[in-house]
Amino acid sequence: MKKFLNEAERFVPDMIEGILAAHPGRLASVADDLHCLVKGGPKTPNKVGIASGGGSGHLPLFLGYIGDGLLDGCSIGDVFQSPSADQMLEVTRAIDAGAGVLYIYGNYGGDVLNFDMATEMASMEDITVETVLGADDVASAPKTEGQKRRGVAGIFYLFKCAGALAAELAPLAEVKRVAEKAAANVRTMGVALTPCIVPQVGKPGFELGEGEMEIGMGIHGERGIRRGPLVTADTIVDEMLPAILDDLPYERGDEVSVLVNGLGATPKEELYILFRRVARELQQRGITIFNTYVGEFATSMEMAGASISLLKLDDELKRLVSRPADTPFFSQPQL
Amino acid sequence: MKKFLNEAERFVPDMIEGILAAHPGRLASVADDLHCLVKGGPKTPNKVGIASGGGSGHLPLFLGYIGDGLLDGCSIGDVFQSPSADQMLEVTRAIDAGAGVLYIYGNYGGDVLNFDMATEMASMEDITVETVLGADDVASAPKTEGQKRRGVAGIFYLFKCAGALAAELAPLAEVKRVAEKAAANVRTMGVALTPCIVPQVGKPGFELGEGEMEIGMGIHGERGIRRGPLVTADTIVDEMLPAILDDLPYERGDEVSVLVNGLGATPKEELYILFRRVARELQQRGITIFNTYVGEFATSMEMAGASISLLKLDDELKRLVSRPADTPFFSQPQL
Amino acid sequence: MSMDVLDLYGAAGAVHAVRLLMDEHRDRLVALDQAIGDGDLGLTMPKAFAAADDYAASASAVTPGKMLMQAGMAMAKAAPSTMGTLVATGFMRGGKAVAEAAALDTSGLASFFRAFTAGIMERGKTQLGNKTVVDALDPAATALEAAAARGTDIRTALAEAATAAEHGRTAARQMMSQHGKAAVFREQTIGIDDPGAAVGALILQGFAASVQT
Amino acid sequence: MSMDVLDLYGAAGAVHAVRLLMDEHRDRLVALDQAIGDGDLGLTMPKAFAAADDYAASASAVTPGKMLMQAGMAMAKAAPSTMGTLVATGFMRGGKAVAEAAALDTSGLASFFRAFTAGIMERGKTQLGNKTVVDALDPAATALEAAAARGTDIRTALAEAATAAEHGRTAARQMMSQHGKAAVFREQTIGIDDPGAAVGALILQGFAASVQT
Ligand SMILES: Nc1ncnc2c1ncn2[C@@H]1O[C@H](COP(=O)(O)OP(=O)(O)O)[C@@H](O)[C@H]1O
Ligand SMILES: Nc1ncnc2c1ncn2[C@@H]1O[C@H](COP(=O)(O)OP(=O)(O)O)[C@@H](O)[C@H]1O
Ligand SMILES: [Mg+2]
Ligand SMILES: [Mg+2]
Ligand SMILES: [Mg+2]
Ligand SMILES: [Mg+2]
Repeated sequence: MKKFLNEAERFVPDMIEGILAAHPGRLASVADDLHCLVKGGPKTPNKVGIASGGGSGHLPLFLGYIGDGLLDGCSIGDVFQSPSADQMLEVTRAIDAGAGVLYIYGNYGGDVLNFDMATEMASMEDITVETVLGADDVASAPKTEGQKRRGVAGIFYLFKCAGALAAELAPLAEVKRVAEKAAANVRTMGVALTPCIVPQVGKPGFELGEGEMEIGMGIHGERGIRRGPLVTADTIVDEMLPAILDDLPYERGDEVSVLVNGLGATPKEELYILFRRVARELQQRGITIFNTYVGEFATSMEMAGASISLLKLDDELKRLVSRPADTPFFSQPQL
Repeated sequence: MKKFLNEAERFVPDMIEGILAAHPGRLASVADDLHCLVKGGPKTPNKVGIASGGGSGHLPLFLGYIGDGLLDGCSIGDVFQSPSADQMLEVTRAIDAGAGVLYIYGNYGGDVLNFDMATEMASMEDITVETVLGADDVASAPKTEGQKRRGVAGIFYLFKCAGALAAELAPLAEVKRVAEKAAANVRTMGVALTPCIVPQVGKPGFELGEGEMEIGMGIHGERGIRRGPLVTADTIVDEMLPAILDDLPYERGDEVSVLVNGLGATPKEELYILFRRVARELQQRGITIFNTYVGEFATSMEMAGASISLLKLDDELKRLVSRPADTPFFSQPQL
Repeated sequence: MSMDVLDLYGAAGAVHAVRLLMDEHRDRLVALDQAIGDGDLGLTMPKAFAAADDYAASASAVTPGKMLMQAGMAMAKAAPSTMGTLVATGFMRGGKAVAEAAALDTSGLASFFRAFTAGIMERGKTQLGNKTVVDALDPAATALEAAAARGTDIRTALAEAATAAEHGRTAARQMMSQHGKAAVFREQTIGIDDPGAAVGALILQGFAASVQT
Repeated sequence: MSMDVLDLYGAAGAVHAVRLLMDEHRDRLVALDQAIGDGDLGLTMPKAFAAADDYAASASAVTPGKMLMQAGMAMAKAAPSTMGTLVATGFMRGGKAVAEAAALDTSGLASFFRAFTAGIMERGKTQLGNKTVVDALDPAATALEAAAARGTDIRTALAEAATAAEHGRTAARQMMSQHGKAAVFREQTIGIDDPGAAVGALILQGFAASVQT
């Protein structure tokens, strides 16, 4: 395990302390708990608060999206572990500005349990909470069992669209509606080349042979749909992209935003090599690319691999994707 | 070699094609050469053009910094190889808007030869070219042989300061002066945990044992100052930071900008764990942090490792660091 | 203290009795959970019930229901694992259902455990027969409802409920796991104990033990 | 064509002669460069001189100096390696120094090779004695200057210069590399041929050969 860390037990708190130290004023922890993070500065009255959260080890997920035009707060668990309902509640309290709170998080059992629990606890305090789940990973369950699908990098688009609308002081129902619309229109598929190591475990959660890849693997190493020899970048895209396109389906004449996400160790050079093929294939199929994000948006620490997400746009989503956003980990001017 | 690529020979062109496809209008290649890249759109009359360049494999170096408030053009070689003087000349021609061109690049033999050659060729065409070298790596040569030092991640600050001033239409001599001032005030030190693989070579350029690290290693794997067992993040910072601080030296009362750079495979979590210690140590020494960048600014493909850079600020550099910038790889609002 | 009802003090005693059982069965729960999961149950349940017990011992709540509800909040905070959250939900929902009662008779306990079980089913999005804690809890709630209909005292009723939970636990052995870490083993889980069902049985055992004199 | 001067056509012939030598010595240059570097010299030098020769063969320049200067630009474009850029610089600087001369006599050739050598020293930021191409070129330039002072014809002068370059090349064997990839081997380079010096000797050998009839 070659990591920069002190004790394995201190991986998460040391990381969060580092983040707070690097971005003073922009992020703050609440309830004296490093796992409860909110945007710095005063709340905007009547703005819907947007909270996310989940296990650590996925930066910039989740707390990296706290900032202007995206999230208001996050609760952060240990590596790959849900934070507690109590921590979610603390964040909920801290970000509620009278207009209610929207939870947007990935569809994982532990997270769902705890966020539901936090919703119940918040309702006891008369805070209205709504929930939209990210469940964009087409490899994680068949389309007929969409409610079983895991949330991966495509959740960025839920944050982006809901965050942009919330910044305009839209009411909770509207913010929830666009988050649901983004969720309904985004699909992702990933491929892993190497495992990663949870610091407290100290060894990889699974093995991938020297020349092997696994298509469809989840961001915690969940089993994918096919393991096989590593093939060329173009061939990989040619396997992944149709699975995404057929699922929604995305069709000739559609306009999309594309996100090519690195899982951690994969350099940007390679992400762009993958994107090159994505762009060509989409063009051939008559699908227009409105804009493209290439980089690390949802990682698994030092896992090598990538995912491709498409968001099908209508005028409303296009406008929201285009709005500026600014956090310590992500900054975008008006497109 | 676990990389997303097609043929090794196509690594660089495929990557550049991907980048151009992902950011249409923002970047363009000139002279029908993918290795010659400039900012999209019309030139700003009388703006000093800023060019950089060097080998591929260091994204976002170099071409990732082409955009508003940073660079106007870059020539890009094969992986870890200098582009040709001719390619530099093409970029120089394309970005000259009548106010001359400033070359800012890292101090590597091949790059120096070719940029000097390009300067000579440009002067034959009556384009005034000035040069400022990035040579911030304190591990690469003793202070007394500063002209031998290699340029690493700290070169970002040269781009940032010169780019911000050029955007204000300052004359070439002024833009050069602030680039030199930034160069004089920045120091970097790196540490590597794993090697990386040049695609056309197909195997690592050097070996690092399972529990080993190398402090001071260069971004092409150049020998560092000490190889030894991997120690804790805090201990690593405690070795690297004093070497940086003593070199300038940075002293009580100084104000700095800090850049913690990932070499490629190292996740952001770990970079923040390193930064946490940097922040504490600087505070203890009475050195104030004005702002902090944490992320990938100068990489070596999938090398695991990190570097720490400090820029000592005066009012002028602080103002220039704070100015907005926007490229496909780096975006910052006014600080 | 009458054994005809569980008052505030009695409810705190029940929580304490469950805590003692969880401590006692720590290694067994680790082993059960290791067989088809990650083994954390032996750590999270003692932690959860320690928090509930510490809260109950110092509770300023005015009814047993409100105390049990707050004890659930304390558990949720202390042990945010799957089972920690589910059991916490059970206490919160159960306590809320009987929040106004000054003391719990058999019918009050039936309401408590029915809401407890229903809360877990809702939170866990699960049904009977999926090899979970619910398969131990549901028979216990049913037994308490039957006992209440018969007008049985709480001591006998809780003893019957504990037996029903234990039967539920053993019946669950033949089921196939559908949720959580165990679900990936599917058929291989048939014939193996469900660790969550064991926790369910221990909860009832603790309540029953607390009213024996 | 007179052998007393190198006119445009003669200069093109000289470049062509060097090209043939580089092709002929390809494997030797690979081997020499592999010993203390990366072995690319056997690929880059034929490539560089092919580009120069192709340019020279079709040159529209009016003087040999201007042609040699442009040939240098063509080399730089074709072979952006260390040596490619250095030799290209040599041709550009040398050509520029004699740009106005309609033809090069011994003194013109001396000026050409002096500027050629000085240009490389400036570009490479190096001195005599650092085991580089310069250690072959400088003695050749000096020999041409001496020959010019004596009023020697270009055929004899270039033959003497080629011999001087060859002596320089062998003398460089005892030096220690200070630049580029070889520099990391330091002491270990003593006693080993410098591949760049071999290139320098071949350039002079080609020029000399081109004026022998
Ligand atoms: N969705 C669910 N609904 C009800 N009970 C569940 C559910 N998922 C898991 N369980 C119960 O939780 C037990 C495992 O608890 P725990 O060890 O805390 O979970 P994990 O370690 O997998 O997060 C299982 O034995 C089962 O009884
Ligand atoms: N700074 C320098 N100045 C002059 N000559 C140099 C310099 N650096 C290297 N050389 C010459 O270049 C030769 C190596 O050329 P080449 O193989 O193209 O370099 P590399 O492969 O190291 O980039 C050396 O043998 C030496 O003669
Ligand atoms: Mg990374
Ligand atoms: Mg990376
Ligand atoms: Mg478990
Ligand atoms: Mg070489």
